[in-house]
Amino acid sequence: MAGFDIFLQNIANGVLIGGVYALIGIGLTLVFGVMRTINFAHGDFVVLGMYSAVLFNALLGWDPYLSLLLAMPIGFFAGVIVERFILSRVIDAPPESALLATLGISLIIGNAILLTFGGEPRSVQVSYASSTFSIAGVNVSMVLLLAGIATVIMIAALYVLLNRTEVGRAIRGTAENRLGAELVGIDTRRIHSIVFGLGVMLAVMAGVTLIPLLFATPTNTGAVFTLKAFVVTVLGGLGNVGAAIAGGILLGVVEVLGASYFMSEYREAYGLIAFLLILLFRPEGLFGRTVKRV
Amino acid sequence: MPNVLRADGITVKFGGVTAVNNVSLSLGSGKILGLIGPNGAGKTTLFNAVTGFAPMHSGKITLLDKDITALPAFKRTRLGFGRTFQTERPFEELTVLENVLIAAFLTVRRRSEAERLAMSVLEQVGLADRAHQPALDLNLARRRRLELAKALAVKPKVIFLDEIMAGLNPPALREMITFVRSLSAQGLAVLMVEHIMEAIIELSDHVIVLASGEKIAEGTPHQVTSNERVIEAYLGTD
Amino acid sequence: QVEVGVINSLSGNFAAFGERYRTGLQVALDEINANGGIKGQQLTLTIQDDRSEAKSALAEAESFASKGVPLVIGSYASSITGPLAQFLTRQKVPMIVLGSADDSITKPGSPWVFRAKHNSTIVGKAYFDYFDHLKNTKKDVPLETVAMLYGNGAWPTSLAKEGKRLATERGYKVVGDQSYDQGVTDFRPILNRFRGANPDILYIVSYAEDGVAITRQMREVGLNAKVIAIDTSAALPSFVQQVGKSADHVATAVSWSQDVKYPGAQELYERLKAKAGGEPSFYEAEGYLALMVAADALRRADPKSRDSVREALAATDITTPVTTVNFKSADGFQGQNPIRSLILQIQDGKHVTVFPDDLAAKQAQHPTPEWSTR
Amino acid sequence: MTKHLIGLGVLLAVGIAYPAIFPNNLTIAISVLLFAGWATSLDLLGGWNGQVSLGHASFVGLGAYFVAIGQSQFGLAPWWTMAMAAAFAAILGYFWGWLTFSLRGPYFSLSTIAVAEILRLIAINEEWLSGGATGVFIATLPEPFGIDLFSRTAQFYMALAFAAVVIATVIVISRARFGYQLRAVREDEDSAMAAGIDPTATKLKAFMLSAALTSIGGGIYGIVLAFIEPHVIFALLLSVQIALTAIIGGRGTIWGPAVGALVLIGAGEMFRTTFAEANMLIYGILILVVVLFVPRGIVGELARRRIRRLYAKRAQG
Amino acid sequence: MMEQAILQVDNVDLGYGALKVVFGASLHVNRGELVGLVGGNGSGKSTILRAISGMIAPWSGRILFDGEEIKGARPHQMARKGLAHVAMGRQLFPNMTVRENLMLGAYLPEAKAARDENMAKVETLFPDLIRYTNAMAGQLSGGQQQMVAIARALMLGPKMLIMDEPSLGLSPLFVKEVMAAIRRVAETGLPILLVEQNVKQVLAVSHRVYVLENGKQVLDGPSEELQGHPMIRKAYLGL
Ligand SMILES: Nc1ncnc2c1ncn2[C@@H]1O[C@H](COP(=O)(O)OP(=O)(O)OP(=O)(O)O)[C@@H](O)[C@H]1O
Ligand SMILES: Nc1ncnc2c1ncn2[C@@H]1O[C@H](COP(=O)(O)OP(=O)(O)OP(=O)(O)O)[C@@H](O)[C@H]1O
Ligand SMILES: [Mg+2]
Ligand SMILES: [Mg+2]
Repeated sequence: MAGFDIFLQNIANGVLIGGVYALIGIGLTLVFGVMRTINFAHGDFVVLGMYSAVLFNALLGWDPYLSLLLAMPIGFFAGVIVERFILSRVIDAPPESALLATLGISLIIGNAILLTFGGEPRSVQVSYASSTFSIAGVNVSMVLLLAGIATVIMIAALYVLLNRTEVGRAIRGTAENRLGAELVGIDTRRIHSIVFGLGVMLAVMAGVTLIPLLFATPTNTGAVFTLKAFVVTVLGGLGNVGAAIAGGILLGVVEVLGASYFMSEYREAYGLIAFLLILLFRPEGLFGRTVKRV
Repeated sequence: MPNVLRADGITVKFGGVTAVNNVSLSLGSGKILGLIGPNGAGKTTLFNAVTGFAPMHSGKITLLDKDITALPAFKRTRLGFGRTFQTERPFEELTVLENVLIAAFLTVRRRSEAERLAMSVLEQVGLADRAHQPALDLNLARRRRLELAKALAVKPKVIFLDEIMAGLNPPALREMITFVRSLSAQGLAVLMVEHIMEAIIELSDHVIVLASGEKIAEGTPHQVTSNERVIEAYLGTD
Repeated sequence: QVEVGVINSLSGNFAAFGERYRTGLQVALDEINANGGIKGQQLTLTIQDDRSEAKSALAEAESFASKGVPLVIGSYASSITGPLAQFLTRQKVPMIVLGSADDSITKPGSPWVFRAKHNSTIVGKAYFDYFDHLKNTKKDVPLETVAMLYGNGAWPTSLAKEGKRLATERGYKVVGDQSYDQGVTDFRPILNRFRGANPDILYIVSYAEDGVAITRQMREVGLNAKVIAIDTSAALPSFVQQVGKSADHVATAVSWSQDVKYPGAQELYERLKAKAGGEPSFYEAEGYLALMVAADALRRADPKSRDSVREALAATDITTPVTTVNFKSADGFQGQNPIRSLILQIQDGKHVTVFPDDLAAKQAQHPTPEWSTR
Repeated sequence: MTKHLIGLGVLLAVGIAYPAIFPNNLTIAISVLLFAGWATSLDLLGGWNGQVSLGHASFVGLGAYFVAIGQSQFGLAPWWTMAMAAAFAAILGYFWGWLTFSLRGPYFSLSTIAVAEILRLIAINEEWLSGGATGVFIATLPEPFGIDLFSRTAQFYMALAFAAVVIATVIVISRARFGYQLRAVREDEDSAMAAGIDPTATKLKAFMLSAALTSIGGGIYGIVLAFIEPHVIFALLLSVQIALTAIIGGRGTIWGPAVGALVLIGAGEMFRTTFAEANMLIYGILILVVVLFVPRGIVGELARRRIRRLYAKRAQG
Repeated sequence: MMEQAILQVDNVDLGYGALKVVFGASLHVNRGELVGLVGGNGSGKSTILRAISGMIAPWSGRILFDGEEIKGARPHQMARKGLAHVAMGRQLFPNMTVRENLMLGAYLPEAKAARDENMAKVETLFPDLIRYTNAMAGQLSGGQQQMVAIARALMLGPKMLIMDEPSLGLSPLFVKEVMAAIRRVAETGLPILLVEQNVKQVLAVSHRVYVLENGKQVLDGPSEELQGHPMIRKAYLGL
């Protein structure tokens, strides 16, 4: 392959893997944007999604994409329950408390999975796991493309939800000013539950979608996903759901180009450096906006 | 008498909006300058620009003949500015005394002395009996006085008061007016934004009227309150 | 009653291995006690979790040391086993390494630390012996260039280092040398780079779980090589399950396998399988091995005297279904058993021992066909 | 103030007697003391100054590496290398802070994760600098006054001294001008500026001090482990554990982080030996229980209740 | 009188933490009535409003809204029952435009049905709003924000309005306009409970006034009567 073809291939890979990152990140963006909680358990919910796909595959022989039908609603309700019984109780405490709570949740999820499934890495073998097709000389991985499509659909759906629906407006209002939202008649507790439910649902969905591509282990993978999600979220702008996709793609391309043309051992650092640069020059993220007044 | 503070041609823009347009002012020690104008006229923005809390587009600020235009806010404080915020901003998790102590530490290093200074300022504003109460629990009038105490404890030469009288009931208002007068009597230069005309008229030596970021009138309280444009834009007719 | 202390990772990041080691230890324990224990006394095991953290392992080691156990077995990760070895040496408590394979544990080593299982020098040599062997058996298939891909953990790094040393020593050309950090496993950039270099041999040392993604993506980007070796990950039974047909032809080094031509290996496999309730691997065997070595030494020593236990360990000379054990000091190592590593190849979805010749169950299938033809 | 000094006296008295009473439980006590010291150092920045760092393992690692490499490569005694580590940590803290202090709240915390992860990768990949991924041993140590620094008793006293020094530092600072500047910046940066405080300078000083103190504890930890691997010593997990300790105990309180260390490490050890595989699960539940019932941390909640009670009495009476 | 009261506060004690700040306050607002609540700073006026809109729960006593006791109702439930609260601190959505703020004011279904109608009303009451309808609420000056807050409350199409110092920080001209607007709103029959420092204005627009001192109710009666009350004249009108 000529240099330029390889370059194109790398860009394509970066964009595709960026779609994966975006998928991992959007739930976190949403939760952070509305609840101002750094959800350290986000990656563990992704892992939980992966295990749910493993479980459905083992018990019912389902393809991961089929198990989305069950896993997403379950994820939503799990999120609602966690919010109701844990996070809603620390909402008025200092912000560190919520961080602590999510750390606790993270430990509980990881170790509950460990006790149920054991520590072996798990994955779901699908026939299309390594299949590719090529467009204009560029190889495209089937699973990555599927994940990318899922990302675009989810983000579009969320965008519509947030900007075109009543609930969406209520969510944004709650994010901006909780008391103000209550005063206009928004049940902000319910909104928080819904938002966290959506966040977990998105995490679970990311996990299910990614299982043909990756693998899950109970305790290590969660932190890796959480970290990626943070980076994506900040790159795009906290709370800006549409920007998660830009953040994800930026991260993917930066990492892939860095690993392809530079030192591959620093791959994880390239994204973090981009993350720091963005934070320094645009603290509100690439597409974020905030109003600050003295 | 020499001017303590001079601000020349202050212009502040937010995006495309000019919030303050080419406003100048000067102030001598022991004098009170009143700043009035409709809501959104740019009074707070002008305060912020002069005290260093909002970036200025153009203009020049001198304090005691020293050009401070390029200095950050905290350095201006060290050189002699004290300010309050329109929405009070106490250090909520600390006690009233500690709030003032922080400001007092600017001029004295020893804790015992700083504490003495802070207490004396609290006496002055009438909060001494609340010294050990968490600042969070104060009511509006007391929060205002705390805000004032913090501004005074840095031993300023110029003090900026942004609507410290809004929301006070008449007795509290009277006390505040007397208090501000005593400040200027001590030689402080006072710059105050107020919508309460009673206070402006009673206290100000000179009044500047802003509207839409422009200076539309200035003069003695009597002059500006009888100014047609001011009445139309700001005071209204009874 | 003789009590042996075990420090094992049952929770935290290394729990997957801890579970397997525990199975092996228990199979050995049953066997030992069924055969009369230690000089007629029951052997008991106290297995304590170290949460995959050095500080907990050290706290436990202190408590074992003060309790007077004759020896301690532990642990998996080198970041835990290293400090443990240092501490137990200073406390003069004999220690048998459970899982850690890092050279640094027994090199320079200490008179108190013993390892019956392999290390990176042994494993690296096994791989290159295997490559040499393939080169010699099929002269028409040139094997000249190697590309290396490895995680940045202690084990992958040291095995890669050993590989690089051996490659130059034996006349292979290293055409790719890339390490990676644990992340969302996307190896495409590296694999694409390798594709440009067109290596004959892929020498891959992954974190336990990454081999699955590497193999799938290798197929996806069409990276072909005549020999593909993936350390650790490919040895796990789950590897075959998750990679499917693409797993075939992949080679991996282990300390033990069920079809190795050692007496009792097959029977040990059955017992491990029964205890584990699933497909066992060499990890279980290593757990078994550690305790068998301990029991042998305890039988020959006075369990009340750690000095005598240490001496007995140093004089170990036994044959087990896992390997023969004989702690030599050679090549700068101390207390290291010169175990023979085996090379397994996955053939039709099964792990088969293919090297060394005298222990092999079958011939290696060589060369690995291109992805497009399978 | 006197109350806290008495507390410090009690800590020292109990500490000095401890090895004689529990000679076989020193490792765990060392962990408690080190975590107490680290969490207290972190809290100087996180609790008192409002900048929660999730990257403090970097400084632990720095201290451990200075001691290990100084000893094994250059034969430098640990007290020299610890001093060097503290100085270097302060410098690193300066640049780190300079880079990230324009960020507020959660953005700052996230940025610390990023910087710490980059440092971890450097420690792993730059073999010439750190010995690389396979780690470094401390094989020998000098014996000042004939004290064997490898003995747990000696290490215990080092850890005790470390914790005591850090806590004493915080006690002094809490009453001093600097302590109030820290809190002012935490509460409201604009309001702090209006009081003549330079928020960036204040945060930088806090970061440098916090980093330097943490790295000294890191040096002791290096000696305790005698073998360090970059993956573990620079791990996000360790950073999170340190922050967790401070928050559970009560951020911005003098004794909170130390109490947090005692509770978390004590409970962790108890769960580990009693619940086997489920211990981390139970540990997670414990964290949730603390969050739900004492959201401001153990000492934080006690302090708050006391202030409220006092004040309510005064107002009513 | 009892049946027609839309709001009735019966002998409530209120406080924060362990601190009691309101002692046995009682008041009521009849339909179509504009009632003022005045008192010194810190006397507990805002606290009473908070209790009415469900932000805090009474320690004892009860509050009835529209004939129903509001035990444990939260602010959004009170909004749903038709109570609009213009709170202290304005509580706007700072990163949304003024227009979006107003739209959210009409979040509840009934309010949405009448949204355009209410919007037109608001625009006639506050013609200035139109000028900055596309500005972010957080960028407005203090006074501008206050207007948006009142406008947003009206967008709810409430059965009753409670206001906490709506004139706070407004320019004199605007204080007059807002007071006039409040009077006009009241004339439409909407009951209003108005907390204000500006006692003169309150007495001028309201039907009845309650006076609170240090958490205790000290005086109440029709506005015309209180106008001449010596205590009011002394403490609140500064005469
Ligand atoms: N950070 C900002 N971004 C954009 N616009 C701003 C910002 N700060 C102020 N403005 C605009 O500048 C103008 C002047 O505001 P300012 O707060 O100075 O008014 P003010 O005279 O103090 O009014 P008030 O009496 O109501 O407090 C307003 O139109 C406001 O919207
Ligand atoms: N969140 C709170 N926590 C503790 N105490 C509070 C709180 N809010 C108010 N208080 C106290 O309750 C008392 C009554 O306050 P409130 O705000 O109801 O008074 P107000 O009559 O509205 O006064 P103002 O004219 O100042 O607005 C005051 O002493 C105040 O300090
Ligand atoms: Mg203003
Ligand atoms: Mg009030």
